[in-house]
Amino acid sequence: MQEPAITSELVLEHGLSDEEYEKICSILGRTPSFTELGIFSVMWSEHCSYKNSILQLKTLPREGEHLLAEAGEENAGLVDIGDGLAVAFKIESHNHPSAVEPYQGAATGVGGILRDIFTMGARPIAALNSLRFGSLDDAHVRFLFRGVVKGIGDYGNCFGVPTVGGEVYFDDSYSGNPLVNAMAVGVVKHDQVARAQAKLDGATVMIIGASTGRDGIHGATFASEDLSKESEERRSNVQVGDPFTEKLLLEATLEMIKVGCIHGIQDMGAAGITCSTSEMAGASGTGMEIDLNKVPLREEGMTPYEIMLSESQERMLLVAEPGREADVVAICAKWDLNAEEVGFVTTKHDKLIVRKDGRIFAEIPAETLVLGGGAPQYVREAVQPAYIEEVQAEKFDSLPIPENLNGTLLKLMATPNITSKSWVFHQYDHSVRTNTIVAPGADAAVVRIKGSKKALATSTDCNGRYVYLNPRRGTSIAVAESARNVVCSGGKPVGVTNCLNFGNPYKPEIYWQFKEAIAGMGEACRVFNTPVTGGNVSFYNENPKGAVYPTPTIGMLGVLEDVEHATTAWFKNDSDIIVLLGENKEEITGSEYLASIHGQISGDCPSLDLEKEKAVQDACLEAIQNGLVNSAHDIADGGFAVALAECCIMNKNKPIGARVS
Amino acid sequence: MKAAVIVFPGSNCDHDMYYVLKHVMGIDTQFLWHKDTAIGEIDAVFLPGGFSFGDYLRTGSIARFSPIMDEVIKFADGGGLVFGVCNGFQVLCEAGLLPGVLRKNRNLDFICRQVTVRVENTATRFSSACTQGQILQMPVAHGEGNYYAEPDTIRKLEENRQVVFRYATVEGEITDRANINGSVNNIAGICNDRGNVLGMMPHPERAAEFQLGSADGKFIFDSIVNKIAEFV
Amino acid sequence: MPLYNAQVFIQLKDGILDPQGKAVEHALASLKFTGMSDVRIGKMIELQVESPNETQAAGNVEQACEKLLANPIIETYEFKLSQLNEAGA
Amino acid sequence: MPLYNAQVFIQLKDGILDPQGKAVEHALASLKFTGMSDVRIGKMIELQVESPNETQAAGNVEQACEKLLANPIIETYEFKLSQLNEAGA
Repeated sequence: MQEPAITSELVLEHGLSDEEYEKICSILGRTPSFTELGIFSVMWSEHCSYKNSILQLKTLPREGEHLLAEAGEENAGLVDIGDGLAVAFKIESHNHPSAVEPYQGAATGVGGILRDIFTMGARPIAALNSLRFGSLDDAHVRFLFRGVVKGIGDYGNCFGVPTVGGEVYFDDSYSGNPLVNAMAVGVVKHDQVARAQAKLDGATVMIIGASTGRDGIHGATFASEDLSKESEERRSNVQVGDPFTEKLLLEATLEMIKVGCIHGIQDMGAAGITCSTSEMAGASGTGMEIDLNKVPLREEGMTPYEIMLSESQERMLLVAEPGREADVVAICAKWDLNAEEVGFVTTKHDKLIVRKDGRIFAEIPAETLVLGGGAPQYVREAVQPAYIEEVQAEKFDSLPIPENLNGTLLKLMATPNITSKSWVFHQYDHSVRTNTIVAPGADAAVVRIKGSKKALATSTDCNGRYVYLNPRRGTSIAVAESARNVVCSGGKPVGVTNCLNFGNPYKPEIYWQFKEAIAGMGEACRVFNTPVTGGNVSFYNENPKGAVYPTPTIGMLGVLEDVEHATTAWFKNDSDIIVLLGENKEEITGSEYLASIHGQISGDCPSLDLEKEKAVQDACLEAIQNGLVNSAHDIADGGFAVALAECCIMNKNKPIGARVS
Repeated sequence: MKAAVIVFPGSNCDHDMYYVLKHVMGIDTQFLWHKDTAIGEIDAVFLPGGFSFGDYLRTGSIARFSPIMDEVIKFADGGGLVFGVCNGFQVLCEAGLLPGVLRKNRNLDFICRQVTVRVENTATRFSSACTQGQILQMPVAHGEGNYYAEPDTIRKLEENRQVVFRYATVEGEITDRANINGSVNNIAGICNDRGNVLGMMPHPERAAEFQLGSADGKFIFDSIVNKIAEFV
Repeated sequence: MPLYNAQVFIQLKDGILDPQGKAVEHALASLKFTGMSDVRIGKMIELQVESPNETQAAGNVEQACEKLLANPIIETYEFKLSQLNEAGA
Repeated sequence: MPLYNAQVFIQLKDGILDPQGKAVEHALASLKFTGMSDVRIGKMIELQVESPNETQAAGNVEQACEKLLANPIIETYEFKLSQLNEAGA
């Protein structure tokens, strides 16, 4: 089989710069084969290498005494919550595939994040999703929105994980480039934690799960280019999710970990076999040799390039404990899954060697492919965009007060960003696994852990407008709000995962937004003592009109020492006293009120005193823990009036009035 | 009393059912794998909710051919108690142990929310601990719960009082608004003519503890335990 | 052994409500497709059948429909067979 | 105005994973239906089209498939038209 010759167009088409190509040649000591070019292009793509973001991400607080895994070291963050239990949690984006095929794009996003959790040995017990779309008046936005909600629901419901929370925002800025961020949370006993390692010389490498097809080839690089017309043509087969096979993969994986026949395991996400083999070997400083003839294929005539880059879903790469290969095959057979030996680990060299029909198609030092190893790392030029000064100068303090305040409040309550999203989350099964204590629609979701008195509170938050108007403080607010939501539900914030949705990093104004946002996130996380345990960066969220709002979605994990502390937001009893914690300032810049009533998205984002915010949150949590509180609600979009109204009407069976002066 | 919960590939409420039977009701409970070919010394078999075989082709259409189902049919014909919830109800219909079929919800979407059902017949092994007309709050979570059967089958079900639960308003009325998925006559749960097999779409195992928002589901599990005690 | 291609068409029995068909009909109207009515959604299952001859192939497909592919309570089925290759090709 | 009956057949493109087809194929094998392979599940949409002539009717159905009935990214479609009654009947 003859591979295409390497030409400069081919290199460019693979998204590699001239310097990067030269670096490849110096690593190999020769020009790369076509398959090797594909492997480097996918591993050094923005999506896998974080090349334009890792140096910034390293400035975030990533240690904490409860952390069992350094951020980025494993597939998901791992936090010790006592009782011999650890919680794995992570959030990831599937924005570009969802813009092309919303149903499958969103479904495979959920599938991917679930695999990141159970590859660590944790059983997923909660899923959330953070979605952003253009305006609902646009028919195409409605098409994307319906497809994404149905895709998330069908996948999560069939897999059997409760979808318990999240958020949906509509703003013209996201039209043409929706944001689909999926989060998952899982629980694992300390002695059942699995690692993505490949340390044992001669250990067998196996692929389990679905067969390999031409799904989503260029998927990884695909997410690293603007979503323009050319990328439309180059779109190859869309990735299709099979939640039924994923459920079998979950049960088989947990069973194998339990009986101890797995040395190391990693899910196949972006860049499929390439990423899992190189990351497992690269992280362990070993080599890996695989034979593509043994990979179960779904289509005929697949080339080594296609097999290595395929993003077929529901597959895992594992290294069996020596001598336990038959156990792996037996357990997979019970669950009707492929389990094929495809190669072995070696400590004699540190290369990833890929063979097909007895011929070597790739021989690359594994470590040079991976993040933290040879993958490039850049700091890009950052320039403050001109709009920042203009918007932050506007005060709007002479705006007329609307005469009909009730009418204004009702109008605000009806805006898509504030109105109840029950018509969305009623399509998600949020009570499967019978752990859901606080269901969707609250500040944060609370799920109990059977066998322990503790419970978990989770929330995803980000106001893209605030971050657009003031990237640093806007991002601090996102962290503060997520922590506040967890606290209002009775949980103590313990860790953050983030999904950083930004435009093209090669544009200095975008990179400035990114740098400022990371700085703001670090400041807030240090004050709230919530280390960043990992997450995902999604650049190139642009559409022909320009970049979407910078949207660093925050996924916050909180722990309730006692599930009885679980608190909901709606008012409970007649003559209960309402207490406002913190100060209500007359700030309307950047608010939903300003946007939907006055049609202005401008002015600086609201002020934030991190120390004060921490004090307010600590006071609220302590009051809850001492049983002084019947309900607690955070004041966010729509401000004080909306927060009060929500507390009155959230409980549909028992709406209740309130009087404040 | 000994109970068994059947696990099909794709069942995802098997752990939930097991937890309620063993830890809430204190019943000696075990799992049965869909490929097993014997039920053993069991008093009551439970078919849990989920997406057996991905609900591909039709909900329950493939699970119904699992080896264990031949045994379940024999067990039911022998008078053993069989209880199917959600996907379990769909499998029982496909297997012919219960009449009718569960079709796509009227609004074509998956629905997960708290509903109220009214107890129509307390003279069954699944509702003896309830009172006539009692209102039970419990969640539904399904995409295909729209019960249908030919008119004369429906007439027989009504005449034999085999309709055990109906979707109702909080006040106990049977209205179209309360009909969450379009089922004929608001049917939420039926039993076979002999009264030893019951299928229902709402999830009593998700409403057996106040901590989850309602404990009404426990009336059904209490009924099952009381009736078994009488027999054993 | 000759190879046949079978196309199985599964439709709702007449008189059975078809909410999906109605929803599509509604959507077509809102997209200004005039004159389109009576929309009914069914399944088409395609498969290949290895069988000594066409009659046996048809018998097999019939059996598959009766046992698994169609639900007799609400669905009817029909199928078409076409030979794919010559015997033993 | 003449009335036509349209049968639209919608299938997944080649190479696109068909989990449902795979599951049915597996079920047929376990039910001892030997020799059945390459199972693919698709949709059949039947509708009636009022149109001055067959060409326009075909054009309308084609448009309906492109805009709504099929998802061009992962599905292909074909359709058959048959006239139901004489003009104005």
